[in-house]
Amino acid sequence: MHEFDWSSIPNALPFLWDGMKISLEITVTAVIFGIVWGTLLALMRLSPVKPLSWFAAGYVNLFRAIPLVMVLLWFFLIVPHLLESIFGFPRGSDMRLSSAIAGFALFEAAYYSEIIRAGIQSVPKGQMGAASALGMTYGQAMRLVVLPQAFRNMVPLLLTQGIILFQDTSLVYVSALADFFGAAYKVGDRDGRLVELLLFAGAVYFVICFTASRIVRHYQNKLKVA
Amino acid sequence: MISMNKVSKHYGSFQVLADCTTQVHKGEVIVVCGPSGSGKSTLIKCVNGLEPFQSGEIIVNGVSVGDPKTNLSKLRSTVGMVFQNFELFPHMSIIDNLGIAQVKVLGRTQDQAREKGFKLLDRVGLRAQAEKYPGQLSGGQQQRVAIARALAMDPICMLFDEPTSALDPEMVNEVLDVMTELAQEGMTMMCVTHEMGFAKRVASRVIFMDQGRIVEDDSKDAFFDHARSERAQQFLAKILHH
Amino acid sequence: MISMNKVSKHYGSFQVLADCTTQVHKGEVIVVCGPSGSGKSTLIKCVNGLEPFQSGEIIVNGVSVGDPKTNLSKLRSTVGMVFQNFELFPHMSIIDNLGIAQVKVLGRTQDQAREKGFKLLDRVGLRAQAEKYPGQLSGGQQQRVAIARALAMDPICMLFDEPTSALDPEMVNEVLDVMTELAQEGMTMMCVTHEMGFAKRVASRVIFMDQGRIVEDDSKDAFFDHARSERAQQFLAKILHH
Amino acid sequence: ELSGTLKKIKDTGVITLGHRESSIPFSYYDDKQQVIGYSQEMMLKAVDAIKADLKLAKLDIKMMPVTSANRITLVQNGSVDLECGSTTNNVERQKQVSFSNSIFIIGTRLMTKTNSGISDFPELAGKNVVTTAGTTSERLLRKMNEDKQMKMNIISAKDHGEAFLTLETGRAVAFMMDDALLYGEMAKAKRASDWVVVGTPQSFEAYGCMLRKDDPAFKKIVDTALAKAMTSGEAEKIYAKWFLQPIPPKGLNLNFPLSEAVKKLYKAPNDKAFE
Amino acid sequence: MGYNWNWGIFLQPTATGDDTYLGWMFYGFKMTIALSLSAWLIALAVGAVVGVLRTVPNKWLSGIATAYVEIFRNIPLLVQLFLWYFVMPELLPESVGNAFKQTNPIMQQFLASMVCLALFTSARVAEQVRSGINSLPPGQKNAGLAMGFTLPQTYRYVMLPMAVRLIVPPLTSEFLNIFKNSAVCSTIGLLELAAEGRQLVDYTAQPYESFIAVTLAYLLINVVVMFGMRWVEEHVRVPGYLGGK
Ligand SMILES: Nc1ncnc2c1ncn2[C@@H]1O[C@H](COP(=O)(O)OP(=O)(O)OP(=O)(O)O)[C@@H](O)[C@H]1O
Ligand SMILES: Nc1ncnc2c1ncn2[C@@H]1O[C@H](COP(=O)(O)OP(=O)(O)OP(=O)(O)O)[C@@H](O)[C@H]1O
Ligand SMILES: [Mg+2]
Ligand SMILES: [Mg+2]
Repeated sequence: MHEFDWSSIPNALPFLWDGMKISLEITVTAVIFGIVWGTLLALMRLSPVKPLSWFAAGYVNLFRAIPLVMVLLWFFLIVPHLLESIFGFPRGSDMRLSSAIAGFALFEAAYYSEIIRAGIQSVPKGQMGAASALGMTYGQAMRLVVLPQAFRNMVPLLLTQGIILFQDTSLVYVSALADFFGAAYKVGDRDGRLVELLLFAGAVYFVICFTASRIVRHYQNKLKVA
Repeated sequence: MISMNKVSKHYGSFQVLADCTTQVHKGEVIVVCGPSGSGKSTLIKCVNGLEPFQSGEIIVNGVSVGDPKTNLSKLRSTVGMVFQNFELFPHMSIIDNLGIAQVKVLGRTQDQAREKGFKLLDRVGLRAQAEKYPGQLSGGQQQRVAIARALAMDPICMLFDEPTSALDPEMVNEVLDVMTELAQEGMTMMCVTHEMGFAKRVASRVIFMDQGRIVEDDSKDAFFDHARSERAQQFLAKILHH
Repeated sequence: MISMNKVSKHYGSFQVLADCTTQVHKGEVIVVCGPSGSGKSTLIKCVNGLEPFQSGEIIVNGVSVGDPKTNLSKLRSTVGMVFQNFELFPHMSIIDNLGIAQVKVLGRTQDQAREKGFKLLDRVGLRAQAEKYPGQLSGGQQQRVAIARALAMDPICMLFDEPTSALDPEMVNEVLDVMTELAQEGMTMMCVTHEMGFAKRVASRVIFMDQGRIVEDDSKDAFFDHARSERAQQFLAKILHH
Repeated sequence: ELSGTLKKIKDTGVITLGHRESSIPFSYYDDKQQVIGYSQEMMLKAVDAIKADLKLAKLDIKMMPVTSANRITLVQNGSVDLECGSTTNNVERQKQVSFSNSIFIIGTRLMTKTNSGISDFPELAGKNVVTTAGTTSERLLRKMNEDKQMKMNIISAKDHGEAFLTLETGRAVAFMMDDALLYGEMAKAKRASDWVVVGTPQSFEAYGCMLRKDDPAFKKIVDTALAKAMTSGEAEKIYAKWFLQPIPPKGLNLNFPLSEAVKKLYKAPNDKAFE
Repeated sequence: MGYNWNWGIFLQPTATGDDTYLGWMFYGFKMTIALSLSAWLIALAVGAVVGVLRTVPNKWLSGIATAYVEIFRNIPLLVQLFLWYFVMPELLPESVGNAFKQTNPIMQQFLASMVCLALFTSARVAEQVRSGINSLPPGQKNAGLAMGFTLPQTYRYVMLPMAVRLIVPPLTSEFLNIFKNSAVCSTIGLLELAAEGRQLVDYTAQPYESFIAVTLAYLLINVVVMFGMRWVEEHVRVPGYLGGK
């Protein structure tokens, strides 16, 4: 059996916490941008204007076909360069965090758009009919009647996707960004205590994600009763 | 008030409505019946433009529904509609359900809308439930709220699409009572329903549809006493038998 | 045949059934009615052990349903049950719906099962649909298949839970006709239904439930002519009024 | 006038340096997450020269960790202006980036358990051997396996740390890598005395700093600064600090004497690749 | 943009002389497919069992199944992979761990990756199976029981056949996910598609060509899987149900 030595964890806690902050920062920003952009994509996808719905379908299918690791690599290594050479965008020098956030946000938007589309479609068609019959325009009906219900139905799924996103932030190690997993790995590597740090990281992720999913479940049950 | 002239509609090659022609005058109560899939819902939804149709003409209060230049939202705000599944907005309280379109469509103030809302809830006997949510009411109560919501827009006529068929038998009458009262006050109404008791009580005319066609369009008495078409007679026999 | 003695059931603190006691003798047709949520479905599901109950006793054909030692599957195979939503198995053709339990539960051969199936389909007038799938039939047809499926097990009695309430009005009678015929042939039946016409025609007794209690348990005539409880009178008034 | 990287640095007042996270003792984090190491100090010499040359009062230094897999792209795409870590200067890489004057010469050798009985490459036949993916050692090892039909099972680990873990947990009998880095890994081990570096060097390789191609002005400043450090004896002091004295994180002394090749380099600095 | 495009790189012999770079990519492609398919079969089998157990009335069985799902869902795949590959052999009894560690390293990497992907995915499959079963009309179970089927028979003949049909579309995306997730396995040194792509960058310093090739390869897999699953979907479609013909 392996001899465990947990002694390097206490000293590394501040560094690990920095990593956790990065994980959370990526998660939160990507969730917000992902939902906003995902909603727009979902509306485009459902819109009767064909080019819009084709664009949205193409976007969603493309992003859902590529491994997230590849997307992150594209965004880290290639996209900034393209932006610079095509549009002459000036770049800050440390693109790791911003490229990771951009990559996650655009990638997750594809998934969020599918969730939201399903949410919109799960609202009974009669609701749109009822809103129209009251004289609301399409926009008013969407905004006042359909989307609020779609979001309410979808909150659990949106949050669950957020939890998945939080787990996936561990993949930013490809850009050597020290998110929580990266930080744990680096500490383990430096101190020759990789096994211990990996176990620790696994436990921390489990506690956070499990708690979060319990909260989502609780909310879901409350919703069911209402 | 409502006049339809040779209205036809199809999905692909399937004919849902074929040459439907009829008139509804002010104060009339028209009951529409017929077997499932015969196009009743579609017909009534064409009246306020919820379903587009391919040919023919519908004039509601002087406005042509099929005309692309018509402001459909505006037209619909003057025609009340009640659905089989109530279609209250589940994320809003009852009083907000009554208020939202008054505020956003008619431009009334929040206070005016609430006042009107309370008055109508009083009328359908649900004032006490104003702050509850639709999910907390029984089906019959929800349908009465839905009627109140339509009335809140001060409609010039009302359309009903099987307003009682999703209800438990016990609750059917509380809704029919509200509708009867409305009819007796002179509201122009078009009701899709199988409640022949209601039809006998308040209908001016009965329209019987089959396979997208208006097969009978008779005065109430003529219809019940001696429906001309065989299909309508069969239908009545089945419906009234038990 | 079926005897219930002080059956009680609750979900948490909510009492669904309270001290329900009644008997059903061979050849009797019992109609169970009552307002929504009064426990009718629960009562009838307790009879074949689909719902467990906490106290009291139910004996079906000499076997105690609540006894943990009872082989419930075996018991259920002798009691036919028909549901509000038909509950045909959508992934099997009609004839397979009738055959599967005969083969897997009763151990009949495929051929025997098909033969029996065709005979019963004939009886409910659906022989021509044998190779179709449930989704391709109308509601009334599906419910008739469901009755045939239950009969294929040669049940000693039949339970019905609102067999017509999910049907279009036009189709109600084709199902009631099959049930009436069954009743007249002497099948022991317990039916939850609001079709009072059916009750008047074939019921031996009517049970009225309210809030989990059996409030009335009368002969048909006694019930319709002078129901004792106020609640039952109110209910009847509402149901029969239109 | 100024162009390329120098202009960018002058305009922004910022230079971005690429570094490694655990290439002990060249470029790695200490336990306060500061970048330290031999290459890092050499790089800072170059940065001082740039600052002086551009006559900047203040030059912001941004540090950016790179991995074996992304370092070239990051230099190419402008995310990193200068990378000094443990990057071998070779002909293929020269097609994509430029290399400064070399800063170190290593030989590729083996690390194994003290009691494993392995003393040189031929004894690896039929065994599991680990190396780090994307390094020249990986290529040499694969080629040797192919040419001499040695039937080794070669494990390519993602980074040096993982490679060492593979060795430490007994999945491989030996770890082939640049000798200096092998000593560095030893410095992290639970018990340094369990491990030895053995074997005839399979190649000698020059480490250089990477910068963008076709930027002679920038390269000249870096080259000159590095050459000055090496010829003036400063480099030797830095060497002594990292290879002959105790270093973080565990205060272990690598005891890695100055090789003839490095001595030669210090006398005559150049940017030639071996091979 | 200061980049030397060289698509011919794929046809050049590799630096170690054993193959062309295209050959490497192809090896990685085959590895990705072998890994994903084998993991998928295990995930389906385990996921179906766990998913069914989650819906049974027995508290112990469903509790165990729930715990299984929660553990495998709430730890990132990357972490699980490291745990399987590096940590698991250390926790096993020494003789077993050593036996594993002495096998061919490609085998070790493949086995660890396969087990990891399979179990990670099985938790998701289990959730789909459970939701498929739960989305059946509740009366179906009662109808099965009422005909005298035992509970296992009811699952076997009534609920599972329909539940499986209902979950074909969500399973399609899990199937796609397993291919994409397999890219993570390059981190323990398994030379699958993404790893070969990265190796190509290391050896040739031609990142754009390599990334584009790898991305296209994943798109190809995606398209094939989607068409395959659509075929399956059509062939299990029940007449008259869910808009089927
Ligand atoms: N979107 C659609 N696409 C194709 N066919 C449709 C569509 N909507 C309705 N139909 C068909 O049009 C016909 C008329 O439908 P409609 O809903 O008007 O019937 P109905 O008389 O209201 O029946 P019910 O009593 O069942 O409500 C039906 O046969 C229906 O299948
Ligand atoms: N699983 C459950 N948990 C909690 N309460 C339940 C559950 N199932 C049923 N009930 C409650 O038990 C009561 C009786 O239900 P039951 O379905 O037997 O009524 P019913 O008389 O058949 O009504 P309906 O006419 O609407 O079918 C209802 O109030 C219902 O809300
Ligand atoms: Mg209709
Ligand atoms: Mg019921």
